[in-house]
Amino acid sequence: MKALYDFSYLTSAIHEWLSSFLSPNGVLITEMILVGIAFMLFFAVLGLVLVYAERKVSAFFQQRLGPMRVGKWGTAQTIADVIKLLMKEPVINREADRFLFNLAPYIIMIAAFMAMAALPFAKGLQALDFDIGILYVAAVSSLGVIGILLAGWSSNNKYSLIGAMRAGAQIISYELSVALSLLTIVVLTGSLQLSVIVESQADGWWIFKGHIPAMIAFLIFLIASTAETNRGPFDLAEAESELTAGFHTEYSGMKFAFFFLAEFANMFIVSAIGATVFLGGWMPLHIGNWQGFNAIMDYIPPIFWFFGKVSFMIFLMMWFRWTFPRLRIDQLLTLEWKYLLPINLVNILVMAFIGLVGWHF
Amino acid sequence: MEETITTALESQEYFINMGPQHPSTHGVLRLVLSLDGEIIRKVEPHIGYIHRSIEKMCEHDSYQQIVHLTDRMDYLSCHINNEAVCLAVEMGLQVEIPERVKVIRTIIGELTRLSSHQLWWGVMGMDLGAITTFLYGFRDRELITDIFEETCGARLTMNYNVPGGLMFDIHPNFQKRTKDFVTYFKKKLPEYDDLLSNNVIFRERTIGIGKLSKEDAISFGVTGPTGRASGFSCDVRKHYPYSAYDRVQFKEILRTEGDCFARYQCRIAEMWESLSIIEQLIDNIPEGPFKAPTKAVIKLPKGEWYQKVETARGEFGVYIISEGQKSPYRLKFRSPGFSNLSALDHMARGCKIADLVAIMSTIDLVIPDIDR
Amino acid sequence: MKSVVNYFKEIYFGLRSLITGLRVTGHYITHPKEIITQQYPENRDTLKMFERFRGEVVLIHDEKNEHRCTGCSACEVACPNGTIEIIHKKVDVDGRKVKALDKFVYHLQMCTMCGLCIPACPTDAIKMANTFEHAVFDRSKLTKILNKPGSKIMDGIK
Amino acid sequence: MNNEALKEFILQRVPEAEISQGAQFLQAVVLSEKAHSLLSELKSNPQTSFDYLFCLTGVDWPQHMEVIYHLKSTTHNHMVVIKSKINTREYPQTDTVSDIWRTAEFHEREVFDLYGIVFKNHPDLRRLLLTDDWVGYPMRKDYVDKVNMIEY
Repeated sequence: MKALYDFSYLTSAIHEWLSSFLSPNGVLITEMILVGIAFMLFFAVLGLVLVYAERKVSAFFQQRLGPMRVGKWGTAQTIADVIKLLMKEPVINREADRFLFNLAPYIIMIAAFMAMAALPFAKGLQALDFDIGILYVAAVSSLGVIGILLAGWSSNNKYSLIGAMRAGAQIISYELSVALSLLTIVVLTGSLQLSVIVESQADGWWIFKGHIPAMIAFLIFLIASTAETNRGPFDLAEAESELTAGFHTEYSGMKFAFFFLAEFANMFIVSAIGATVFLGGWMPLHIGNWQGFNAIMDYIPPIFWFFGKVSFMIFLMMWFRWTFPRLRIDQLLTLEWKYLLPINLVNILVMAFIGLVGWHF
Repeated sequence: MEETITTALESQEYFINMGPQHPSTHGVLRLVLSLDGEIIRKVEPHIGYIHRSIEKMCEHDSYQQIVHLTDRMDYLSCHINNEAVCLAVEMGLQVEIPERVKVIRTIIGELTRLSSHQLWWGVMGMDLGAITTFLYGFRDRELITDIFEETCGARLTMNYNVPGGLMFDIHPNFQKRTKDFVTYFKKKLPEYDDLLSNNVIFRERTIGIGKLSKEDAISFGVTGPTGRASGFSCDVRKHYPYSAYDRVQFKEILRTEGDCFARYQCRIAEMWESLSIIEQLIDNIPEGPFKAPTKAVIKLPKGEWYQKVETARGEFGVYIISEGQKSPYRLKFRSPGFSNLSALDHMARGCKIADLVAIMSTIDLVIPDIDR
Repeated sequence: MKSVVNYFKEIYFGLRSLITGLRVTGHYITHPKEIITQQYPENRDTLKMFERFRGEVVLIHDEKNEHRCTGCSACEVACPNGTIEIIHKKVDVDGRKVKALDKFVYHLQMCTMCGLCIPACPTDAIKMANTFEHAVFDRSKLTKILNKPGSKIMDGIK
Repeated sequence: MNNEALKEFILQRVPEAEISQGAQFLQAVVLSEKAHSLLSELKSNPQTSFDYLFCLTGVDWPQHMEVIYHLKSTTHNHMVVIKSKINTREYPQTDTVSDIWRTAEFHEREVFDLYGIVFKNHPDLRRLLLTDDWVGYPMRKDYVDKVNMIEY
C-alpha cells in the first residue's frame, strides 16, 4: 500500500539490496541499466497504448468504431501493427545520405528518452531530479528537431525537405512560447526543480492558485506544445494532403515506426510537463478547507493522479487534432510571433506583479 | 545567352511533381510545380492518366450504350451526365418526354448534386487537414446513395436514364426516404458551418486565396460554383432550363469575391437550394408513364445537337453530330472539369503549396471527368 | 486604440469559432449510439441488399430446371462491353432445324452492371441478382455459363 | 442580336461563309484562313462580344477537317457556331484562338492530340491526354490500333 503512494520506499529498498552485494560503482551502473530498461519498457507500452487510444478516440469523434478485429475491441491491433512494421522491408532511397538517414530516427528517440528522465511520475518516482528541471526538459525536447531536419535532408526528397524546413521553423518558434508559459508559473514557484514545483502545489494546483494569468499561460502552453509536437492542427511538417508525409516520406518499416513512436512519446512528455507545472503533477485535487473531500482524494494513489492528468491533456490534444483544419506555414508563424509571444510576455509581467503583491492563492 | 544563364543560376526555382499519386490531387492528376521556396511560380497540369477515349468508344456504340459510359466520366454527378446524353438524343428524336420523367430526373439530379457537394465538403476539409469532416461528409452522403440504390439499382454508376425516359419507375419508398433525408440533412447542414465555414483557421486558409476575376472566369470557361463565385452567371438550370427546372423556384448563387471561400460558400448555399428544389418537387410527382415509347434501335436523323446541363462541377455539354446511323458520327463531351482545370495555373501563381491544395479542392476536380 | 480592440476581438471570435467546432466533435464522442459503422462480414446474416441492386446477371431457372432463353442474342447486342456471349446450337423441332441456346456465357469481369440487357430481353429470361461478393482468386472463374447443365427452354417460349 | 443580324454580321466580314440555321444555333462554315480574324472580330466587337467559348472540338470528315467553335456572349446572351474548315487531312493547320479565349489553350491541345490539327502560334502545343511518344491521332476515322481497339 505504501509503495503505491510513495515510491521512494521501493527505490531505496532496491538500492539497499543492491548495495549489500555490489560496490558503490557497481550499484550505480546496475541502477542505470535498470532505469534504462524500465524506460524502454515504458516507452514501448506507451507507444502501444497511445496508438490504440488515438485510433479509438479518432474513431469515436468520427462516428466510427475504430479497430475491432484483432483482440477484444481491437486491443491487440497495435501489436499486429508492430509486427507488420517489423517485417517490412527497410527501403532506402538510392541517392539518400545513408548514414544520416539511418541516424535521424535515433536522434529523435534519444531526445524523447532524455526528456522522459526528468519527469516526476509519482512521489519518489523520478530518474533525475535536477534543480533546473524545467530548463533541462525545455532544452532537450527541442533536440528532436535536429532529427527531423536530418531526416528531411538526407532523404533526398523535396517533399521531405520542405517538411523538415517547416518543422525547423515551427519548433524553434514555438519553443519560445512553451518556455515562456512555463516561466509564468516559475515566477510563482521560485524554483525550476520539478519536484519542488509539484510539492508547492500541495494546497492547490497552480492553474487555480494563479487564476487568470495562469489559465492564459495554460492555454498558450496547450497551443504551443501541440505545435511543438507536430500534431494537428499544426502538423505542417507531415501535412499529408500537401507533402504526402513530409519529413518521413521515404522512411519505411521500423524506422518509420520510430518516428511514429517519437511523436506519441513527445505528446506524452509535453502533456506530462503541462500536468506537472499547471495541474499539480501527482498531487491530488485539494480544495481549500474541505477536509473530508481532501482526505478522499488522498486515497487515490499519486501515480493515478499523474496519469489521469496526462491522459486528460493528451485527450485535449487529440480533440484538437480531429476537429481543426491545418494552418498554413506563414499563419503558423504569425500566430506565434503576433499573438502568443506578446500575450505571453505581458502575461509574465502580470504574473510577476501578482506574485509580488501576493494576489494569488 | 549569358543573361539566361545568370538568371537560371540566380533563380531559386525548383520543380516538384505533385501526383499522379498524391493524396490531394483526388485521382491521377499530375501537376508539375515550379517552386521558389514554398511559393508557386507555375503549375503545369499533366492529364490523361485515365484517358479511356470515351468519345471514340461512343462512335461505335448505340445511343443507349453511350449513356452508361457517361457514368464513368464525372462519377459524382453521373445521373446528370446521363441526363445530358438522353436530353440530346431526345432532342434529336423530337420525342415528347412524360412529365413524370422530367420531375423524377430533376429530383434525382438534385440529389446527385447534393451527394457530390457533400463529398466535396468532406474532401475539402480533409485537404485542409480536418480529417473528421471527411467522415461526416460521407456519413450524410451514404443516405443519398441508399436512395439511389433502392431506386436505381446502384450506388455510384446508376445508369438510370435511357433515351426517352427512365429505366424503371421510382421505388415506392423513394418519396418517403427522400423526405426523411431532407429533414435529416437540414439539421446536419448547420454542423458543416460550425466545423468549417465559421472556423477561424479555415477562413484564414481560404479567404483571399486563389482569386479569379469574372473576366478570367469567362475567358477560361470556368463554370459551375467555381465560376459563379467569381460572378459569372452561368447556371444552365436558370439560363436554359431543362427537365423540370422551369417550374421550381431557386436562386442562382452568385458571389463576386472569386476566392476559395466564395467558392466554398457557393457550394454550401447550393446545397440549401438543392434541398428546396427537392422539397418543391417531391410531393408533386405527376402520374404517368416512366418512359416515352422509343424504338429498340435508335437512329438519329442527320444533324447536330448540343445539350448542356448543370452538373455539380459546372456546365456539361454533349455535342452529337449524327450522319443518320445508329451510332453518332462524332460525339464531344464538354466536361466542366477540363475547363476549370485550365484556370488552375492562373489561380495558383504566387500562392503557397498549402494554398494550391485549397484551390484544387475548391475547384472540385474529378479526374475521370477531365480525362474522359 | 481601435487596432488594439480589433486585436482582442480577433482573438475572442477566433477562440469562439474553435470552441463551436470542438462542440460538434465533442457531441459525437459523447454519443456513441450515433456510431454508424457496419461491421461487414459479421453482419452478413442481417445484411440485406435492396431488391433492385444490380450485382450480376443470372438466367432464371424454375424448379423444373427450365429457363426462358430462346437464344435470340438481343442481350448480346444490347451489351456495351461484350460481356454476354450466346453460343447457339441447332435443334430439331418438328423436323426443322431451329436455332436454340447452347451456352449462355457471361463474363462477369467485363460487366459494368449497366442493366441494359434486362429490358432488351424479349422473354424476360434474365435478371439482375443481388449478390455482390464476387471476389475470386482466378480471373477465369469469373467467366460463367449461366444456363445450368441439362436445363432446357420452357414450353411455349418463342 | 438575333440570328438574322448575326448572319449579316458574319457575311459582311466573310462573304463566302456558308451559313445555315441548325437545330439550335446559327452555324457558319468558314475557311480556316479566315477563321481567326472572324473569331477575333466576334469577340472584340461590342455588338457581338462573344466572350465565352464553351466548346471547341475537331471533327474528321472524309475529305476535310473541321474545328468547331461554340460561342456565347454573356452580355447579349446569343450563341453562334463557327466551323473552321481545313481542306486537307494530310497536315491540317489553322490559327490558334488561345489569344482570344484562354480556355482554348487546353481545348486546342486536346484537338491536336486526338486529331493532329496543328494550331499555329499556340503557346504550348504538346500532346495533352496521350503520352508524348504516341504515334498517330486516335480520333481520326482511319486510325487503327490492332491491340487496343475491338473491331466492330
